[in-house]
Amino acid sequence: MTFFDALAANLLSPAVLFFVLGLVAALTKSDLKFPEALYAGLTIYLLVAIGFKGGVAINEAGLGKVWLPSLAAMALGALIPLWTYPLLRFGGKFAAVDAAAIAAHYGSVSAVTFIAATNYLKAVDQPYENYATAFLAVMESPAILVGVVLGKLATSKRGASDMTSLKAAMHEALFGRSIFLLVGALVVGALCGKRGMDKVEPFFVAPFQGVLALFLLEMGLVAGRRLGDLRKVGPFLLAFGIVMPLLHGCLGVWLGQLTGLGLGGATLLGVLASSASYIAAPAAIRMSLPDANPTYYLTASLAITFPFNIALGIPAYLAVARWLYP
Amino acid sequence: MTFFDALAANLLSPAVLFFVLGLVAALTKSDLKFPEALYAGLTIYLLVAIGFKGGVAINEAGLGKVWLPSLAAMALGALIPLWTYPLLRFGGKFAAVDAAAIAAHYGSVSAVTFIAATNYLKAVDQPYENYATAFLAVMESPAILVGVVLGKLATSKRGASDMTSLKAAMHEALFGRSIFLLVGALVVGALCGKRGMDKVEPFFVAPFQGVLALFLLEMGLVAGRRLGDLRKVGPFLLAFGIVMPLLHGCLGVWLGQLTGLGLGGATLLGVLASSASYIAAPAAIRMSLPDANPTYYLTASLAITFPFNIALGIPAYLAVARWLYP
Amino acid sequence: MTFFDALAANLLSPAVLFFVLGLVAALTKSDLKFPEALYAGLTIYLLVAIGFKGGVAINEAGLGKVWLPSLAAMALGALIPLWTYPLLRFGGKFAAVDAAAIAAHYGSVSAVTFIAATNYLKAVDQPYENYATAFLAVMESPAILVGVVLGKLATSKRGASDMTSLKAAMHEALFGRSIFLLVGALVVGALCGKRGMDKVEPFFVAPFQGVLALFLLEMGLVAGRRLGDLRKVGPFLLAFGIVMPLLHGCLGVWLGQLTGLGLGGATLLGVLASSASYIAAPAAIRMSLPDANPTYYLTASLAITFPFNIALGIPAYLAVARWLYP
Amino acid sequence: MNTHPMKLVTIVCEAHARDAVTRLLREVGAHGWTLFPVEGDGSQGRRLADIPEYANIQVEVILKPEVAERLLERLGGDFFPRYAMIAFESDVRVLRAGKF
Amino acid sequence: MNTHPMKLVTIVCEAHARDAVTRLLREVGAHGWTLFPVEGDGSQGRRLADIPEYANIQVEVILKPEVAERLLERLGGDFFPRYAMIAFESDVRVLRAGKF
Amino acid sequence: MNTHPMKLVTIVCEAHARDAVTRLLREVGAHGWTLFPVEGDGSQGRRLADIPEYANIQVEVILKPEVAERLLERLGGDFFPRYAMIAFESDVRVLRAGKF
Ligand SMILES: Nc1ncnc2c1ncn2[C@@H]1O[C@H](COP(=O)(O)O)[C@@H](O)[C@H]1O
Ligand SMILES: Nc1ncnc2c1ncn2[C@@H]1O[C@H](COP(=O)(O)O)[C@@H](O)[C@H]1O
Ligand SMILES: Nc1ncnc2c1ncn2[C@@H]1O[C@H](COP(=O)(O)O)[C@@H](O)[C@H]1O
Ligand code: NA
Ligand code: NA
Ligand code: NA
Repeated sequence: MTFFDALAANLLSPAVLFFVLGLVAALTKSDLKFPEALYAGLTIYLLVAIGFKGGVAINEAGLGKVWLPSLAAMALGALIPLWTYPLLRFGGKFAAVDAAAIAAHYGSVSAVTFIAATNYLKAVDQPYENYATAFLAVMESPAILVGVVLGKLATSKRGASDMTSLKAAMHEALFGRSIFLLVGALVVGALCGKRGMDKVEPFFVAPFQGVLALFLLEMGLVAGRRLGDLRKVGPFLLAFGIVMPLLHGCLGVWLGQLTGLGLGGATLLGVLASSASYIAAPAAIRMSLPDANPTYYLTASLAITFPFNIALGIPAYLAVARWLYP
Repeated sequence: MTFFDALAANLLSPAVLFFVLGLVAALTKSDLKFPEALYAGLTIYLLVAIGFKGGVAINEAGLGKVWLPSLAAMALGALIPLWTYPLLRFGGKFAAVDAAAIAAHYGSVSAVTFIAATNYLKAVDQPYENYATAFLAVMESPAILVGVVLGKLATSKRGASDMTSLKAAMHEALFGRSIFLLVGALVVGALCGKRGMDKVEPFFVAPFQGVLALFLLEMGLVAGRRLGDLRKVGPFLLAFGIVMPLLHGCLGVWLGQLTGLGLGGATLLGVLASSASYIAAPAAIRMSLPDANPTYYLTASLAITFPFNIALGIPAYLAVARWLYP
Repeated sequence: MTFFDALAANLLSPAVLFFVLGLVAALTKSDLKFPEALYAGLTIYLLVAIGFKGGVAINEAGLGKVWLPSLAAMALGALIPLWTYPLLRFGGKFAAVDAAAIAAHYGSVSAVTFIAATNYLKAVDQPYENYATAFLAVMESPAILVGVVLGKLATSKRGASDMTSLKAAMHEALFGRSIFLLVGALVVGALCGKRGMDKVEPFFVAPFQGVLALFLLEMGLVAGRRLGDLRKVGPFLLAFGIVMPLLHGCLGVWLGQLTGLGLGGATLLGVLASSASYIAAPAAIRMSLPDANPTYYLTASLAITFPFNIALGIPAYLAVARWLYP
Repeated sequence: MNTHPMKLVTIVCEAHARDAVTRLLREVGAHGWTLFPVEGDGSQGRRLADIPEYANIQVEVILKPEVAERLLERLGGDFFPRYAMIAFESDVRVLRAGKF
Repeated sequence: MNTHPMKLVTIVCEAHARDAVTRLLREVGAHGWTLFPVEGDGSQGRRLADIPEYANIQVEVILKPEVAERLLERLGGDFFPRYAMIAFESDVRVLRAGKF
Repeated sequence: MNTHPMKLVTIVCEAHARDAVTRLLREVGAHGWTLFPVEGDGSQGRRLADIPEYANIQVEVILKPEVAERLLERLGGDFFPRYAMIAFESDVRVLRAGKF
């Protein structure tokens, strides 16, 4: 399969087409809207399903195989802000607090992008390590903490209130809704193993791809509403939101190979590295770096990097992995 | 299978029985209630599923087969108000604006009735053209526009504000939530084809009938709450709400045969012609003919024609088709 | 399989582990929350599915087999308050109105506990009579009425307003949301029979265990928020909430054997007898015995008996049944 | 625009009281009401908006002053002892006084 | 704290009127609004909050007194004949008057 | 019926501020609060009620006048610079003054 076949397979998949449909709905100002409870229900389902499946996979593979690439994933997440911050600060001329906030978002990860990537790998019959969900779980928080610390150091009016807001960010990053569900379901899956999976498979596995397609329709709506802000963020951030994911994606794939992952697992680590958070990171940053401008970090992660990865990035990282692996 | 067997098969199906249960809940004033988000979730699911399935069917059958009956369906929808309006105006002595509003509802269609009919055909093993969803998609809007124009002409205080409200009705009829979802999913399905269907089948196809049963429970509740208004609408509208669907149903079946549809497809076209809108049309009419009394059009379409079709109409149109087809 | 194997099978099932995860979320004050519409949607699904399945089973088994154990179940529910009331009143030194309220909760039943038990029986390959759902349906109300009458007699300021509140409790107990759905779906299932089941099986049966697991996550959250009240209720109620279920469980199993149920059905009758209501009973009691303190009855049924049964009680009643049956 | 002084009575209470409250409103002579699903915290603890049966509602009703008086009377007498509830009154000016 | 007197206009209406109402708010010069999904009962019958298309909403908007006057004028003239709706005004004191 | 004058403070803000606001209410001495999920439009753009993390809330709290003063003080000083938010105060009369 050539890269263009792989790309076409992605662009013509129900998941991506429903995402585009959502974008269209937002751009044509249709009154289509998912109620909050439906959004919450879909999110809970997707996180629990992916977490549970990952846990069962860990149970079967054994922790021995999982710990090294997990550690690498965590390190990568924590390090990404260290070069994106100066790039934004001095290359992009962003205020320190904005640079730190954006850096935190790009070090952290997007669960939906990861889920869409597993979906894609399944569609092109590329096997992957199911326990890769563990990398998703450990990569969400570290970059947020690093980003917050960078932002605090830069604004440098440290004090008591600063420590509380750092603690709040830490609590949000470690115990927030999404990370809790993901890690919790992972542990439940690891405890249940295959026997538990047999019971819940018709709910958590069989309809998964369809639910994801429906959810991406909603995410298209959400991302589409941000497209209007593209004009406000300037060309630097636009380029940043496409080039950095590509670089981080390659870095992630390479690190995956280095730590012994197969072709599929390395692709997923690339996807994680390249993706930017738009749920967990904004929540934590809003609380601990309130002076950072949400238009920058939300538009970059939600309206640039997220659609780019869904449509083009994912097949690209797979192509990179295929090229790297003998 | 005789007509009475077919009728019994319908009346004892989970879908119809749950609809009746909803009616009972409304009549006994049980505190059973579906939250708005659940209603919205079920609607989104049903419209996307039926649209996607229809799109895949178009992809497989080719547009060549679909365009002629679709055009016929559109024409039928647009024409129905032209005879229902004078009938209501002069036969039923309704005010011009009320007659126009009711005519718009009966020219337009009810997606839930259509879905229940496909369900019924499957239950009695009657094959049908899956691309019939395209007729549903094109029949929703034309009658609404015709009805609004009729109402405006009749009230004849034309002017600038009139044009805006006509434009608002048009926008509502063409870009409203339900038509957008249906047409959007149809296009997505047509682009994906069979390969896309394979991925999402366990979510969009397998559980469909069960979801429909649950949704009809809610629709029974909604229709049941309107039953109290039956006294207010008078015997003419009561008869209208049963006789006209029967006539339109026969007309639709006959037109289906004329334009080359099979027995199942013709039945579905009959169902569409006979059904009356209670979501898209009320929304558009409320905005562009605000003087029309909702008690008339909602009670007729929701509390008379909808239950009649669900219980008796659908098997009747199939019987008509069986009688027409050699 | 020994009792300890059976216990382990329960404790390591997805359903119980997700329940524990919910408890953990509540105790660690995670911001995880199920929106009300999601809770309502899950409840409607579970009640309709279990009711429908039970109705189909009645259709197949015939009423002849069902009526005797159903009558026994009803009687047991009505009688339980007659000994729990004096025990709480004089043993536990509770105020009359509180004793009556708690007694009503323990005579009534918890649908979720019942559903979890059927789930468990399936997991350990223990067949059971599917029509046992009928016992669930008839056991919900009687104890509530007995409890309310006990409370009214004790407070003895009888009068007109008393009769209205008794009537309100009766209406709530007989036509409340949950009982209506359960009985309604039971009737629908009994009318449809096997043929109806075939159509909706992929929605109402296949994903059931997974949906239950997700729902128990939410119930863990709800129960967990009440754990803080354990300190307020005193050691007597704590012991009551564990010992009485065990006694009632044995009584239920024995009564099941007496009325001709198989091992599985008797276990389920035990589960019903042992379980305490936390939805229907609180609603009715709040209206008709408003002076009763919710902290007592809610904490006992929701934070003590419910988790106890989910984790330990269910396997224990099965063990009792295995010991009783030759 | 011509506006007319009326009273707005606001009631926040547990969802269990819903039917009793709306019945009372009809009894004292209200011509309508508006109801909000809410979350709350108060002397009887936190009320999250997750289980419908354990939830909280707010009811707002516009009334003529003398009817508002009667409503508050009844709330204070019959309802406060039974339900977790607060109630308060404020002054508003409505369009179309005839409706209320 | 320095507070500034403003008018709070509250509109309760059928959900169909939503776009028309928010457009009107912008036209008369409001800088923002807050919208609640509500249930209601009134002269045009009960409005449950289940089907979005048949539902009820409440819109609250804070305005300078002269803008509030203009809004009520328009509501009474153009909207009351068309939609199931009530509207009322009350006095509030805001922080940061510049926002409104 | 005996009613007692109190202040009703209303805060509309982004959902992210939720915990900070309820903590502040406790600190200044409120005995309860009521929270509404809302949609809104304002200087910081439209807030739809779809993603919980990007949503809007309204919090209403009844307070003694001096406590209300303290609350507004804190809101204006610490919160307005950090969060998308408006706040206003009005006069109400409550039943059972002891609760507030
Ligand atoms: N001071 C207050 N301000 C606003 N709402 C309150 C206040 N106190 C109580 N409430 C509301 O009234 C409900 C019942 O109050 P309580 O009976 O004190 O638990 C609470 O759940 C809150 O929604
Ligand atoms: N007296 C009232 N107090 C509070 N809300 C009202 C009142 N009358 C009407 N409403 C609200 O306004 C909506 C429309 O009123 P109506 O046009 O009378 O049906 C109702 O659904 C209620 O939500
Ligand atoms: N003039 C206004 N009237 C009513 N609500 C407003 C007004 N301005 C802002 N709001 C509410 O306050 C929130 C935050 O306002 P802002 O910081 O201006 O975006 C908005 O999302 C609205 O819900
Ligand atoms: Na990343
Ligand atoms: Na029609
Ligand atoms: Na019991």
